[in-house]
Amino acid sequence: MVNLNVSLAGVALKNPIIPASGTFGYGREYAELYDLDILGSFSWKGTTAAPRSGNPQPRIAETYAGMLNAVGLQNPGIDAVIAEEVPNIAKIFHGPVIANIGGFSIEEYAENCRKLESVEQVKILEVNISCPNVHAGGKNFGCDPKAAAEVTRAVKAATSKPVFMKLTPNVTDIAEIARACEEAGADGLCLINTLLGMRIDIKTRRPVIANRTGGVSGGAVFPVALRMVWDVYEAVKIPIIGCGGVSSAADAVEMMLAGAAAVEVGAANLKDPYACKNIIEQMPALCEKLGIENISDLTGGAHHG
Amino acid sequence: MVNLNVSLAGVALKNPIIPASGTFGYGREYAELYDLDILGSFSWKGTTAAPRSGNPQPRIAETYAGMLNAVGLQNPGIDAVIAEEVPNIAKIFHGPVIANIGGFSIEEYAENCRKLESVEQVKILEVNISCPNVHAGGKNFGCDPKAAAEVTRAVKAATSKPVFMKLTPNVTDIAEIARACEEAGADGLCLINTLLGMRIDIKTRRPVIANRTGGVSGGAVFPVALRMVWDVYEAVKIPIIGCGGVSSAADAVEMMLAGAAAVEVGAANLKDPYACKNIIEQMPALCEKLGIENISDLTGGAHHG
Amino acid sequence: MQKTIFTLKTNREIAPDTYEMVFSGDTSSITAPGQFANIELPGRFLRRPISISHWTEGSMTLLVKAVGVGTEDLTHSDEGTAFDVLCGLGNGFSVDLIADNTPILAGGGLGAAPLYGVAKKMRERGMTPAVALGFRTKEDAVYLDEYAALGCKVYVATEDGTLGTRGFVTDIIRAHPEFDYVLCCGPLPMLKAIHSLEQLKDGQFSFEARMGCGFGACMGCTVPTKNGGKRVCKDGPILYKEEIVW
Amino acid sequence: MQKTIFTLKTNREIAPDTYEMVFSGDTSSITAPGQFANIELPGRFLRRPISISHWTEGSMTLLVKAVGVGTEDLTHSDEGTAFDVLCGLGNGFSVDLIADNTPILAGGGLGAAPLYGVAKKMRERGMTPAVALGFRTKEDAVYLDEYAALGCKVYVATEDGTLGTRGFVTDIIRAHPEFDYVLCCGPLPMLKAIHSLEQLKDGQFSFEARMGCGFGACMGCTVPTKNGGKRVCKDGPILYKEEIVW
Repeated sequence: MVNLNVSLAGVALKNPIIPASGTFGYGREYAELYDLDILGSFSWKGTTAAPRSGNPQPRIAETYAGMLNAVGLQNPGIDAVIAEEVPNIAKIFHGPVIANIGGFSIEEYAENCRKLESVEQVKILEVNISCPNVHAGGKNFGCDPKAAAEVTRAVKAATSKPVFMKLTPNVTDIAEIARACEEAGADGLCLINTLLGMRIDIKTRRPVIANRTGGVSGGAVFPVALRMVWDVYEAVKIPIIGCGGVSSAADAVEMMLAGAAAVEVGAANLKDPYACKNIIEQMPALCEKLGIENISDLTGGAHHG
Repeated sequence: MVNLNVSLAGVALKNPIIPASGTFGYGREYAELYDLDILGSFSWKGTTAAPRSGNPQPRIAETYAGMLNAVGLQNPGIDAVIAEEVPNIAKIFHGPVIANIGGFSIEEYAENCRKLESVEQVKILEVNISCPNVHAGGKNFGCDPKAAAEVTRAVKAATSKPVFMKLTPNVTDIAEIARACEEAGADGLCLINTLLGMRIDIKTRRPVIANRTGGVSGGAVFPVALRMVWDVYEAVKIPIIGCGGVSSAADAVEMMLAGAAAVEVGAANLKDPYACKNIIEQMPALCEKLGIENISDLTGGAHHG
Repeated sequence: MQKTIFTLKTNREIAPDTYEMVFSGDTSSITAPGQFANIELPGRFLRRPISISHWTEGSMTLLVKAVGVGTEDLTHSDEGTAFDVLCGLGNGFSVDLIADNTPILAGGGLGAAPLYGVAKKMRERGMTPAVALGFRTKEDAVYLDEYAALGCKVYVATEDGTLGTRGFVTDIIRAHPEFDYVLCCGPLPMLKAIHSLEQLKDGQFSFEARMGCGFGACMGCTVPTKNGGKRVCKDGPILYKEEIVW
Repeated sequence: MQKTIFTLKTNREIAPDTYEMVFSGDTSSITAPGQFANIELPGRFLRRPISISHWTEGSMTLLVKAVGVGTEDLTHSDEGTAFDVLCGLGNGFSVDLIADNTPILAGGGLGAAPLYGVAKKMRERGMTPAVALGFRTKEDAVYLDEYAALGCKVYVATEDGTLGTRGFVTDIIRAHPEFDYVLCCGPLPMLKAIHSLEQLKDGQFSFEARMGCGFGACMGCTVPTKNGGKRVCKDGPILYKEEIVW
């Protein structure tokens, strides 16, 4: 009997499999397909202070073993989410919810987190710092250790919930950003966000995506995500949620061996809406085959020995 | 009748298709399979001052839509290449050769280029700055604009041949590195080198690659390479050789529309040794279908209009 | 929505690069004409959303034009090939809502496909569908015989006049002021032109978009409407005249 | 080397997870036993290098064990499936070089496969091959009947003693001091153990490595030897006793 329980900064998860933010909405669509209570958690769609209508069409393009997206943080805004989505989540999922938070200023990040303080189901705040800082010429918070640390400090001061900073892979040294977040008080990290990419339509000779660039996700990014999780695991002590191209139970195990305490599954949900369900159902057999009694023992397993 | 001619810093190529360094050796293996004179050029294996035996086994791993390699710059050294490979290249390829040069110090880069000054067939020097600087704690030259510029200046002072700096994608802002190289006198740029990645064997719980990390190549990296070529095209005036995951004639056209004057084909050669031959043979029909008379008109075509 | 396996039974080229593909499988998830199937293709990451033309209990017919790498793979598949399909996606056309109106079904190119499913539903209710079909040229015309056999009143327009009236479906609709309601599917310019016809009180418009998932999760296909952003895959593909913004 | 299409004719499980796969196709590029075929698999980037057991003008036989995702795909392929194959890769065993010696063919596990091709060549030259085959246990044993039918002198060892002598192929060789030359294929520890046997003047050792290309271009499989780095795919897979470094 394999024990799939894991813990993220004191939050107990029945298993390490978590649908990644932006691929699972607020759970409604998947709740029509399967019982969400099999999930360790789920990370809701990146939510900002004001409602956002997102980017113009097209927002999606295909790549080799992956996809590009430029949805542009479309979301109803934190107040509407608390008023309309949170009560519905209470009906469809009874485990710990990860609230993914976006922002365009340090104040906005803090305010969004403050508003979630009283929301019981939200057990972890996942702060997406792959957003442009409107007060710094649109420079991405996640590309600068100082800015990343500032956001971390501001958010920590605004909430009592565990704070996980979600890091962008589009940097020279992700371990440096990770250390800055840890020193600023982050309770954990989530990586990687999408790789910046683009496609061009050779007939129209224009970028396929209206926003020109988008984020690459899917299996294509898996080896890059794995390398970054490894590097960050070596650099910090706080728990890591591994994310990026995980498509199978074996991928999830590999991600944990690299240093992840839990694993987010993203684009795979879009290709197969049952991806997380399948991974969770296949995990016990795979663990037995690999001689694993407690899945949490896998975390960082490739570093020691 | 489609005109496939392109020019790289004054060097005329009969077509824009170039096998990428590290996937074509010094031409010997492919010369057994097809007439290399159909190629626009070829970029020989990264060559250093001293012979290098490279990394321990294993050096190769598979990824989704790509592969990891950590060959470790195995090469016979510049003197042996000039003595043994150059005369053989004269027999198997009569077009302009791109000499890919590695180095672990600024002096080594300069010296390697100096030694090639008198080698007639070598028309372009491709300087791989994704190497650790032994005089700077192994920090990668290509990750620091100052170091990249220093190498560029040193190499330019040592040769009269056009110098193309080959950039690593593992940076926060590749355009900044590109500008630094241009200001230091580079005649052109080649991008991208491989994305840093890794894989772990879930049975042995150890990294698959003995070197732990390796470079990801193949279709998986194509959208990232395309985005970086676009960004660099916007940042500099010098010609760009686009490289990264190109596997078809359509991919090559897409890379040129993003800003590439010529295109290197890498991992695709390893999967199909005839990849470059097929792309070159399919290119005229594709260009006609797209209404292209001069393929060089494609360069940067997605930026204007 | 249902995730299920469909097997390609017959694959017939009915116009240049245009194929009528009949699949056998469980169609119980299809509840209305105008819904679509999202088909997984070997070696491609994204599924390909294809509008369902018509269906029976055990079979589903799609009209597919090879316009890109994915649809080329699909249309060149051998009979007997099994596909992983998300079926019965989207809201589909509502036949109930046309009751008190004089409707015309207006299709451009392969827009003829889902409207055929609408026509079948209308016949089952004893209505005689009027159908306006527009094509670039005569050889692109599809399903004319099928609509006729169903007992529809069919008007045809081609841009080059090689078949029916020279012009567009909008010309046909304008020529028949009695039509005050439209159910349409086709290229965006055609939908826009139809939307601007003053004789139409209301109508149902089928939209296309690049989709990430096809079942409403990724927001990849959201378009603005007067009632806020709507997901073409889940809130659509059918949008209603009064809510559409161009 | 030749890039060509091979079609799976028969696929037979001859031991747990171990399949004898017979392909039809142009084998003209195969020049020696011990060469390998590099097989492209749908949805996998890297080809899978598989040692050729034996071949005729129009057919090639491989023994394949399902040990990873690629070999699982391959061994579960249906008869009639076509594969893109780079064939006739590597140097292969040299039967000429054994002329003046008393050779033994030593195989561990599926190492029995390429040595069967060697045995066939030796028989063609009127020699009677002596073959030592080692397996983990009885049920893993393959090709014993085939070697016997060929008229070979076959010695078998199993680690658990369920078949033949309990132990390893090295025990068999030691028990027969007359053997002064070896052609061997099997896991690295076995090759290493054989290499250390003093009774052997010389020998040919077949190596494995993770390969990028399989035809000598990428240097992915280079191993150090006394004569410098050698590419297992192109300079090997057969290395000679005196050049090998462990």
